[in-house]
Amino acid sequence: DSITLYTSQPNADAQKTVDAFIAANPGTEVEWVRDGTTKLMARLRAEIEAGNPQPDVLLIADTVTLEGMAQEGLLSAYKSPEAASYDAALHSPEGYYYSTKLITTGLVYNTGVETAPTSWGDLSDASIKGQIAMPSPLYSGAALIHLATLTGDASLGWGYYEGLAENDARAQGGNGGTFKAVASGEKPYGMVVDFLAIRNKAEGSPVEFVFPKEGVSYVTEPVAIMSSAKNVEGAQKFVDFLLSEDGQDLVLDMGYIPARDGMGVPEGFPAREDIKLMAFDPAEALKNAEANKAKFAELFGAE
Amino acid sequence: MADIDLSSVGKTFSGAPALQDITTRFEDGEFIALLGPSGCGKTTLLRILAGFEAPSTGRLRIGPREMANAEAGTNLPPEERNIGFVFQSYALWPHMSVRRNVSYPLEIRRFSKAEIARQTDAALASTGLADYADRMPSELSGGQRQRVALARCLVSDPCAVLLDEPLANLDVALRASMQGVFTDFHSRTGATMVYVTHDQAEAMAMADRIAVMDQGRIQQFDTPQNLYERPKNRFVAEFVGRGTVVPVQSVESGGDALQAQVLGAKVAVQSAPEKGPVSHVCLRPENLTIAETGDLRSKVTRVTYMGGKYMLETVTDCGARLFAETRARLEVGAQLGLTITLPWAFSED
Amino acid sequence: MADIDLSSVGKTFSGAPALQDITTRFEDGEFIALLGPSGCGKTTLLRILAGFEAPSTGRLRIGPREMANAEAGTNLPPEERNIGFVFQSYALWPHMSVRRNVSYPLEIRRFSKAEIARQTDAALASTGLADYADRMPSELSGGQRQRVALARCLVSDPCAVLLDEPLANLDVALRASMQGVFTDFHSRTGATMVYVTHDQAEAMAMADRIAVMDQGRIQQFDTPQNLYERPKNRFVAEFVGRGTVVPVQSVESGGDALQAQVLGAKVAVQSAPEKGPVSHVCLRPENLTIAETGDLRSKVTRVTYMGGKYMLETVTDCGARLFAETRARLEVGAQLGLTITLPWAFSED
Amino acid sequence: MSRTLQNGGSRTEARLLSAILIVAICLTLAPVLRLFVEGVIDQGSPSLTLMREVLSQTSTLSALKHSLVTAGLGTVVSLVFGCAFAFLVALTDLRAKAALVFCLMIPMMIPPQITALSWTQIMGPSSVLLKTLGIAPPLGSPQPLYSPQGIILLLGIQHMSIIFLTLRAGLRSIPQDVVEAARISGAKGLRTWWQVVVPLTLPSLAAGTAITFVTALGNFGIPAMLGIPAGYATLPTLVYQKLAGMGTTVLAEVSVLAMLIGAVAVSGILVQRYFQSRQKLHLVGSASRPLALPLGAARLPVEIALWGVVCVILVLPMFGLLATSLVPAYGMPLRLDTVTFSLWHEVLFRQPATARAFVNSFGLASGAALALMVICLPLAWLMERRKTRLARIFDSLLDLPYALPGVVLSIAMILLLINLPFTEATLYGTIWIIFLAYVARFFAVMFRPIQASLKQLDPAMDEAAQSVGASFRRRLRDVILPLSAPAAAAGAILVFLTAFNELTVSALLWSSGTETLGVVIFNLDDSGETGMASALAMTIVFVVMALMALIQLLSRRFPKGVVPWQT
Ligand SMILES: Nc1ncnc2c1ncn2[C@@H]1O[C@H](COP(=O)(O)OP(=O)(O)OP(=O)(O)O)[C@@H](O)[C@H]1O
Ligand SMILES: Nc1ncnc2c1ncn2[C@@H]1O[C@H](COP(=O)(O)OP(=O)(O)OP(=O)(O)O)[C@@H](O)[C@H]1O
Ligand SMILES: [Mg+2]
Ligand SMILES: [Mg+2]
Repeated sequence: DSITLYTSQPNADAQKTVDAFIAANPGTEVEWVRDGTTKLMARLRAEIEAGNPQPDVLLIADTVTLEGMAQEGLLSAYKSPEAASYDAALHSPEGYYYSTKLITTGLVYNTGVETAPTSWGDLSDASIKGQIAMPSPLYSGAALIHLATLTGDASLGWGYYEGLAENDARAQGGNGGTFKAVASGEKPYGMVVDFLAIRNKAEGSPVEFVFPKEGVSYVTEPVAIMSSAKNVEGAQKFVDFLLSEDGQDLVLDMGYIPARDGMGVPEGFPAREDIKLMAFDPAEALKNAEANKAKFAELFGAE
Repeated sequence: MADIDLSSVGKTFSGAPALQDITTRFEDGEFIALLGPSGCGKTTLLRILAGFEAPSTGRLRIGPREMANAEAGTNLPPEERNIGFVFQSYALWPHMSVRRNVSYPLEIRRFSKAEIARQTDAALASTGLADYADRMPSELSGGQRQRVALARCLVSDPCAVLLDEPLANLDVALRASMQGVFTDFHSRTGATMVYVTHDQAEAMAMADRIAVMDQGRIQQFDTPQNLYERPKNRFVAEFVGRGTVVPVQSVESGGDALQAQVLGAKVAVQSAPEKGPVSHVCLRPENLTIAETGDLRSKVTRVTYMGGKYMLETVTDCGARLFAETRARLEVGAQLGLTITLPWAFSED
Repeated sequence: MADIDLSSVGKTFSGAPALQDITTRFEDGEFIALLGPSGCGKTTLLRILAGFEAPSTGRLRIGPREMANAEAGTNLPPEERNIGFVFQSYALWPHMSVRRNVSYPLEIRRFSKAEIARQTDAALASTGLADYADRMPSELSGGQRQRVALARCLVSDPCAVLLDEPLANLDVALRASMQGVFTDFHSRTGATMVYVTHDQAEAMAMADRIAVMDQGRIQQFDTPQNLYERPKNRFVAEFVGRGTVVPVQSVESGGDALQAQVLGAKVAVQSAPEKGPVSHVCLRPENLTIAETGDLRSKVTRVTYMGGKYMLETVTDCGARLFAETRARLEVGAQLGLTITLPWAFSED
Repeated sequence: MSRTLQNGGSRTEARLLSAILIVAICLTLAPVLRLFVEGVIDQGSPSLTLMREVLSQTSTLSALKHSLVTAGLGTVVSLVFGCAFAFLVALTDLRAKAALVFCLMIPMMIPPQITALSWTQIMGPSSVLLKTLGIAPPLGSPQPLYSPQGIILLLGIQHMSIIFLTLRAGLRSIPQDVVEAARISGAKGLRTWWQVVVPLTLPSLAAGTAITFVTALGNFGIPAMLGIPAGYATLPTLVYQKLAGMGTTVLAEVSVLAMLIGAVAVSGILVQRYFQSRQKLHLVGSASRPLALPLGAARLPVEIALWGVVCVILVLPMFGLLATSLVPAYGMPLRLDTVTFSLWHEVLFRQPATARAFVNSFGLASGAALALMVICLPLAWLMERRKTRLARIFDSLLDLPYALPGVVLSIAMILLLINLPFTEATLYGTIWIIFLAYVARFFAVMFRPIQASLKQLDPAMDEAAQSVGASFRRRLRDVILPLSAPAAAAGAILVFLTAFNELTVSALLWSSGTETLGVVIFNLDDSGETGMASALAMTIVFVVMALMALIQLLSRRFPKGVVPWQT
């Protein structure tokens, strides 16, 4: 009895998750493949195209992608008993996918700078012109969600991005690149996912992470079951495990904010109540994805 | 059995004909020389015989097998023809030592180690290369390379051997000894030999028959004596030996020889009676004797030392250029009398 | 001014000497031929003259300049020597057409376009290559390639020209016309010419002086006549012409010639008086007359057709191998009488 | 004499050619064809709407332009450096050639994204090196490499070893006397080079240039690291951008873009072939000595100049890499008290995937090199002798799998091989799918140098062997292989080195247990372990160094000219 899992969790985290699942469900083996979301999706697309998708369960970066797959009928709906402990915004109403953690995107800066930013708006300040880096929504799903969230916010909107463009903000590839640019001091200000900055800071990198006062955008590393799953029962067990308290403890352990209500936060994070999440609708985001990208490309002169 | 039969073989290189309508037959075991000016198609003919080149027209048969047929588009590959080849450019394998170059054909034939060593040593010795066995081709002189190519060809046991100017870079003494090697090889294996050379003396000394080629055609295919003494046309007469061809007038038959007017003098000429009326004669140094009383007055224009004798280039009063030989040294400008004795006459159209 | 002065020049290839202690002088404007068996070092000598190879010992001077000095380790690069070279291997540039191959030296000398075209056309015409000007070297026959190499060398205006077997692949007629081209070139430019050939007739016909080499040394350096008629030692006597060297007994001086016992017969011999006592004579075909009355009885062992005449290889009763020429065809095994007339005698140590 | 046999040769040869050709086509072109189908079939019926749409987007056109510019100019940079080094190493009496050649091959040993990384590390404000030297630019100053120029420079450096290796093989075959003939005609210095030496090496030079161009065209790592931050997309990064999108037509769009890259590559190859069509340089097989030029008094200055270049363009980034691997966290300066080997220890001895990846990559790289040599040598020779229609078509298309971005090729491999026809079996998830992908991808890298050297081979070499009765197999083994060995070795080295740390192809094809080194390095870097990634990259360099030492020990057993650092 075995299930196949495609995940974009970092290697060590994926290993921990699988080990814990097996410990909790003896007798179910897990074959797993770990890679970046883009590559996993490319692989999966090719497999689907060839008519032989491999995974039973997906545990990957964002809800928008899964929303798209659900609309194509590639996912199977499952009402997990654990869903009750989750905010309704964190899973699809039909049960196609469930968020497992909160990865927020906030502000980061190199400790070598003079003034620390506190809000998104601070990045439009002309005094730091040319010193800002951020992930590009053209290359990163998380960044696209970030873009959708911020432009959907009434007080920020596209006007905010226009300001950034004016301030010569550079859209780096992904979060890794952005972080490096900030840590190396090449672009001392940036927007980046929380754990990257907080963990590296703990290890000695010269950076500081800020939860801006307007709130943060977030992605949720949702889990979903393929409609082509060969081992549906095993897959459901896996989903239940991830959503269970044990599974969420694991998330906490790895240094992320669990999605389940009533869990703690990892070290270095403010209390969960103090983290303000901005509103986000995956279906809307999916619908606007192409338009958002096009507009972004136009603003930032991405050729 | 390796008689070679060519029927209307031709070859064109990107439009230009290199060989035209060659129909001939080389008998089994014959020693044939190909003689002809540079670029007349000798190498091309050999390459077709060997199978490196497919003829554009015609058919080739060696022994009982049809080797190439332009109509049918067939061409047996060289490695299945069992023919030896000495390349004009040597074509030694630069990555093999001299010994390995020579022994390679034997390796292919799966001889035993000892046998290979014996035959290789023999071939190296007969070409005077024993001391150079372990050198690489790039460390040899031109003549030494040529000898390696020879040794490589002669070491195996082909049914026919094609040699493309195999002695061009060797000195007289070595040529003579190599000619001996060929003759030995020929009598030992009985292989048909086709030998391209530009050296007429060599061709005449060794060949049973000589094919004189020009512009892709065989002009005359005959024994050395016939070729020299009874040339069929003007080209052969001029190309073989130092012949000057002049027209004849008022030919009369008198006795067993013809009488004709040559450069104003009446002389007896020889000819092939069956070939009909003659129009020209070929004057070689042997046909000319220097005599004070000679009818033909002519002036020496160039004197060349030939080792023990001099070649005189003379011009007669009527402008013909004649070659004569003498032992005495004459000066340029001297006036001579020449007598013509029994030249060969033929008809030229 | 391009007289060439060599003093104790030597060259060793990885231990083996290819050239030893060459000390000699080629005068300005002379036409020198190098003659010698395969591998004797002719090409090596030319390469040292041209500067491709630095001598291992000795010094080389051309005109007023010292070109190479083994002690000082200096060697002027070839491009600064203004010397023409014809390679034994042709060394055509495979990426250039025939015309470009020939015109390239002129391009380097920055002639005008028109001038280049004119001179190139002239060189191509004189070597009979006008029709092949636009071909690539790989589309030529062996002899045609050789002529391209010649044309390329003669087109420019060097002070010395080194030719390494430039006519080896050409037929008699073409050789003769090429020899004419050389002679013209020589008299036009007055360049010193050093000419390697294995063809003695060619060497004698063209050269002012001939250097006969063996095993990396110059054996004799003399005019063609002297070389042929007055060889200095056994090697030269045997190498040049078809000479047989036999020992002489009881030499007496009688009148202006010496009298000596040769193969049992008493004959008059010539020699260089200043060279001291003689020990051997050289017998060439010209020294032998076939006569029924001849003192020397000998038997024909091989008859070779030479075009108009036959070369007889005969063995005398005392076992000496002699070469004689005749017009009549004799059979192998025939008994002959031979008379010896005035052979050349020398002392061999 | 020197003509190709058009209709001569045996029928067995013709049959052999067809057989090998079919195998080669299946290996290389089948995946490409499968991918192509994806682009022109929309919901089961052929349709060109998508293609038209993708091709008319401005982003496509500008990426095409950028690709042409960076690949083209990058090739020029490679040419300049590669040629200079090849000429000097192959023909002159430089000292310490082995070390020099080794340094030249370093760029091939480091995955492009790591190269880019190390360069950005030494050039940027956080450069460990610059910080250590105290000359780091102030915070916020722009990274000069994030620009088209940066991409061009790094592409050029990354690929100069291709030019170097292929050209060196060609230079070895120039006979001395041909150059001597030019010198005696009075041609001096550069003129001899330009008018004689360069044209004579044209086949190898052209082959090297073509491979370099195609490699640069399909390179993802460098434009991704340097171009994306600068908003400068090339075709491969555009492909990646499409893949990161969330739509349903992703594969089809990617397929169209891949075809566009393929078309550019093929036109490059055709242009090269057009210019070379009249060339017949039968130099290999000449018994003349190979060219050798003593540098004389110029030797020391030349050596200093070469080592200077090597230092600046190779050793410095290597140093950056090393420095990064020796500090505990990214961004810390390298000082005596910060040096630690913990990252090395962790990556080499604690992570089980590393050892597995070494075994896998070594096996894949050497296996692919060997398999390709076995296929390419006879195929190239047969194609040179018999120019059939099919062979000519294949000749112009065989670069396709190499030109496509690796991700795209691996998608094609998945599409093709996930369901083996007529069986239940699948290669997907096994190491064989990676192997087949490598064979497809690196076919051109092995084939082109061999083809170039066979073009230069004097046909008389083969004919001489034919005339003594040697069969095709024997001739291949005894004559053709040894004579083209330098080129074949160059091809094998290139394949081995590129495959050894290849990333983009295996990225989608690996699974647990079949990781390759490239994948491991990427995953480390991707999960923020830049230090460990650097340590692993350095280890690769050391391993290759050890391999080269081994080759040096065995060098006497190889045919002449095989070992690139010997003349
Ligand atoms: N690179 C080399 N390495 C070793 N030996 C060599 C090298 N080149 C020539 N030799 C040897 O030096 C000797 C002289 O060679 P050279 O080429 O000068 O002869 P050659 O007189 O031109 O002969 P040929 O008439 O055959 O061309 C030969 O015995 C040859 O084997
Ligand atoms: N590949 C080719 N392409 C075009 N023409 C060629 C080619 N090979 C030979 N030829 C031409 O064909 C003719 C015959 O060439 P071939 O080599 O047979 O001459 P050959 O009699 O051997 O001359 P040589 O005595 O000079 O070697 C020549 O005029 C030559 O230029
Ligand atoms: Mg020929
Ligand atoms: Mg020589």
